[in-house]
Amino acid sequence: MIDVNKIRKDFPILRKKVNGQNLIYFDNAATSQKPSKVINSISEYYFNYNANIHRGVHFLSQEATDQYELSRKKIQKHFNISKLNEIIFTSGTTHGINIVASGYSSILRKGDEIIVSALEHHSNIVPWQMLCERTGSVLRVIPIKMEGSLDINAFHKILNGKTKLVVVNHVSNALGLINPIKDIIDMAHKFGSKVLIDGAQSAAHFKTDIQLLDIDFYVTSAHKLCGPTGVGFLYGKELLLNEIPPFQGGGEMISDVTFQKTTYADLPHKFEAGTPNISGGIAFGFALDYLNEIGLENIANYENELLKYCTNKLNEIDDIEIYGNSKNKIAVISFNVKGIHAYDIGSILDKLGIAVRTGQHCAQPIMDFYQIPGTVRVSFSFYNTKKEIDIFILGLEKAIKMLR
Amino acid sequence: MIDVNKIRKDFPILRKKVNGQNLIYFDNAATSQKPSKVINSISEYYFNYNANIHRGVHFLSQEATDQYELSRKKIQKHFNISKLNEIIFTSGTTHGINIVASGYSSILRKGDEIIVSALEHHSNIVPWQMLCERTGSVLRVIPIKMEGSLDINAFHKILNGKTKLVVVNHVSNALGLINPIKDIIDMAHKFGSKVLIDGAQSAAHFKTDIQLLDIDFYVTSAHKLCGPTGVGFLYGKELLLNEIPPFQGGGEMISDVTFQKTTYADLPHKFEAGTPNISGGIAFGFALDYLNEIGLENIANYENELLKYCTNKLNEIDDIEIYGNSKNKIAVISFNVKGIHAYDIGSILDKLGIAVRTGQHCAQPIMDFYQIPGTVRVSFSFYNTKKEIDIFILGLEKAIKMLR
Amino acid sequence: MTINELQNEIIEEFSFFENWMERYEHLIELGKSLPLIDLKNKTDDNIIKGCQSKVWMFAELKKNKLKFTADSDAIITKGIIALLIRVFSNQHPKDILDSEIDFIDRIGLKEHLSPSRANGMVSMIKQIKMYAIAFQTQLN
Amino acid sequence: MTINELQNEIIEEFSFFENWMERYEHLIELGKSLPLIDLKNKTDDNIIKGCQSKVWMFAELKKNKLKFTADSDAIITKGIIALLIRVFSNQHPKDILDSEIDFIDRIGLKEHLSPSRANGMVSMIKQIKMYAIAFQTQLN
Ligand SMILES: Cc1ncc(COP(=O)(O)O)c(C=O)c1O
Ligand SMILES: Cc1ncc(COP(=O)(O)O)c(C=O)c1O
Repeated sequence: MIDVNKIRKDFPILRKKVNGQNLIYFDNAATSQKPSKVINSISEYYFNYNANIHRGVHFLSQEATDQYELSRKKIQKHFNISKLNEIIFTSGTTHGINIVASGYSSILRKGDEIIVSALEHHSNIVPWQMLCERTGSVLRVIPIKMEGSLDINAFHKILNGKTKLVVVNHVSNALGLINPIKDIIDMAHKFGSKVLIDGAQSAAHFKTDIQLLDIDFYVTSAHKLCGPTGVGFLYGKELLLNEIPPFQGGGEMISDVTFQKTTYADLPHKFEAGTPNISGGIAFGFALDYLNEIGLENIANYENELLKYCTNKLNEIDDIEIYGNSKNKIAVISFNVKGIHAYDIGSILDKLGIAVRTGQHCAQPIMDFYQIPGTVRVSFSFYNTKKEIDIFILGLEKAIKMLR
Repeated sequence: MIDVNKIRKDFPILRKKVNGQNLIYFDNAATSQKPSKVINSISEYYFNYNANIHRGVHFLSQEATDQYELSRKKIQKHFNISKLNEIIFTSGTTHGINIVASGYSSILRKGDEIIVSALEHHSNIVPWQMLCERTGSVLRVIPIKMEGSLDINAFHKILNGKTKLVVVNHVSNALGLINPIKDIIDMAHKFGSKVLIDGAQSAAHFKTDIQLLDIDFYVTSAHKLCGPTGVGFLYGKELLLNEIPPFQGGGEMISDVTFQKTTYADLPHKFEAGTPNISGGIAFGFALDYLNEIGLENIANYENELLKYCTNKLNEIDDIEIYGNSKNKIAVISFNVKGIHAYDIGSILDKLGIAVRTGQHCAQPIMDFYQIPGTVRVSFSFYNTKKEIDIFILGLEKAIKMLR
Repeated sequence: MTINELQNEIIEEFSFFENWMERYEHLIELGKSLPLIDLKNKTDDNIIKGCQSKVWMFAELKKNKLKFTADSDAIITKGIIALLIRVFSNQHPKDILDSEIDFIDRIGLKEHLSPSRANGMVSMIKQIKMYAIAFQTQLN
Repeated sequence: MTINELQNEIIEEFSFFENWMERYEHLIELGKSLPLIDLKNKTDDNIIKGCQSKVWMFAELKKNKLKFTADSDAIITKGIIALLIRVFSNQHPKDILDSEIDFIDRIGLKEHLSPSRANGMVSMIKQIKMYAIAFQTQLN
């Protein structure tokens, strides 16, 4: 179980005052806060062993390289990845998706199909639209049902022999729903299609076993899971990564350069052009350590309690509409109050020190589906408390009163 | 003038012991060390106002956005850039070059020409080779003269009406030579060609006035100039940036997304897909502040003294060959000792606590030109001292004795 | 009244409030009493891009002065609009272009100037000045 | 001698050195006395990729045992090669595959195992094992 008071000590920012009030941070789906351990690992790197990696024969470069590569190993272990060279450090989820989308330019033919869900973040829509434009492939969309979950029957119908790629998030950032990716993967594989899973919203909340699920491509960002900004990773099966061309040219990613001919380096370097976010990569490993110390099962259980608690309280308020109702949900609640704009509620809550997100959450198709301009989204982490939820509910009631 | 003892206090890593010896860090061209102020600005961000930027209505998001955008303003001022939206945050020089190289796919036609210098870093060669392969354009090379400087006469000869882009670094990382970019730009503009300047090696050592030089595209990395890893910027003239398509799809870079049609956001967001390296962007601004406090002229003068001092000392040693002799040089010395492999020298120096770089320095064409497998490269920063150079020279002599 | 006099009037008006709640309550009141925009001007063409809430803004020239009408789907945004219209409407385009706006910060609403608000207020002021430029050219 | 015995011999040999300088001097001596590789085997095909210094390595099977010859343009690398050849040459492919190499760390040369050395030694050991796999298959 989780000792939340003890955990909160690891996050000094939670003691901050905002607009004269105690900060209540319910915007975890946008980015999580970071424990001191992770923050200090960054300073530690710069104060003690900052150097450029991979090519230096000197001590600092060795130490930095060893630590950076250690993070790759931690990722391998955490996500149960078969080979180290299947892990590509990226600058984040968006970058990872773009590596694959760009690479598939050389694989897709006119008339091939890509299936994307209607629940995706823009980062997992736009690159595929761009890919379709380049290649003449067709983008097909898995629709959602009124309660927000994917219409799996419809998915079965659009899946066919021309489908080359299915892309879907493990958890939707706008609604928090967990998608049945195991079913989706198995079904897609039957048709010979590959599957890319966007793990940006899931990795902080439960463990993903990449081999067990037989995922072809996987992406996530460190900043959503207690790690720093500007770093993430792309996983791809070795065979598949070998099939696609590099995304960027540069140092590190080549084995031989002449003006006549350049040959690319082996995985993972082929996709890691240029000096990477070294401090970020190292701190990413520390973030995984931290999550594992607490235990992702404990985190899931605790966050689920918060979810239930808050959902019940919200349902007691008049005119609240919650979008995305399902048992398979992480601790995210997206809602509106009838007749009041989400932006207004967010603004008043902010004055009360409560950070929530308002708007489309980079998922305009979902908003279009519900025909709403946006929602108020509260998203919890394991360092949040029921007491904070109580204060949020009071604040929300106050906001409603002011805005009516 | 520079008070180097005072300055060294800003860099705690310089007090480190390596292999039992005081660290002497002469690998600044690979990456610079960071002053406490910069390192602390990162912790400060995470401890005090970490949040995702640009879309949040809450206080933390506002504070983070304001600070991040303040960095953009600092870059604008430092490099004398006309408009804020001409500055694109990148993950580094390599990323910036790739944005332009990828974008030019839609501009170049078969038979168009790109001119690149023989002095370039792989990051400024490979993306153009990839571009030429995609478009059928032709890559032409400005050769170098025996002493390492560009053959400007030869440049005049290959420049012609088909030249669409000239790409050249301001300073070569392998040799440290400063290229006559003003002449190159003026000449290229006469033929209607655009020019991309790779400022990775120059920005830490002298000031660059982008408007004065009339640069079309400029790229650099923060980690080379006392800033953090994983961040840099691309400058492009507004008109030119508007002409090229976005490099990556994702959040932030769109204004409207439906499955039918997506419209891209205005500059700079069009090129800034996904959650950026927020802490890195902010710390980049602090790094510029720090450099400006010391003053880039002071830095250049002092480093030039170190360069002269070390060059003279090296010339006293038998069988030393220095590559790249020119008055227009930053404080970088690339050399070999006859009959001894650079790697061997680097290994022994490392044991003495002295960090130098050995190898090809991601500039294989230069090594091919000199028909050498690599060089030993020492590169100085304003926190290095003559005393360190003395110790290095003693170490080098010791290494030579051991290795002969 | 001149733009500056109007700014000062607003600053004085807000100086009586003791805390953010009173300020916001007033802002909401202003939003509620914002005159309706003519429906025929509430078109997609008149939407200001980059705001989290939708903002429609329309301008027309009457007796050499600019008249603004606007609307939003968010009430706080409407309050902000009401303030901007009070300051800028019925002014000569040239005066609008020459004006320096500082009242927002001084009445304790500076959070609305942050780029993280997706530029709501900044975009509105920009749009107002664009209208002024357009009509100014027309006048010359 | 078995691979393990050879490793132990090297560890003992290096244990007499008091500091890195003596170790490196010894390594350099070993490098200098490395038997020449047959010129016809010093081909581009036999270059091991990913090392900062060039490394050529050739293997042949003699009486069911693997015989390695190698060279490098860097003397310290040659010293490392000399050690590796001493341990691995004249061993049965199966024994090479089964072996666990730990002497490098234990003689104070662990910096050569870091990936930042562009994998020099790691690549060499990998290559040796690749040869062993290839010839092992041939033997079966
Ligand atoms: C001249 C030059 N260009 C480009 C680069 C690549 O920079 P980065 O690795 O930060 O992307 C470097 C860095 O070594 C460089 O020295
Ligand atoms: C589901 C989902 N996919 C992709 C992204 C993009 O991640 P990043 O901005 O870190 O690249 C996000 C982040 O908001 C997300 O929630």
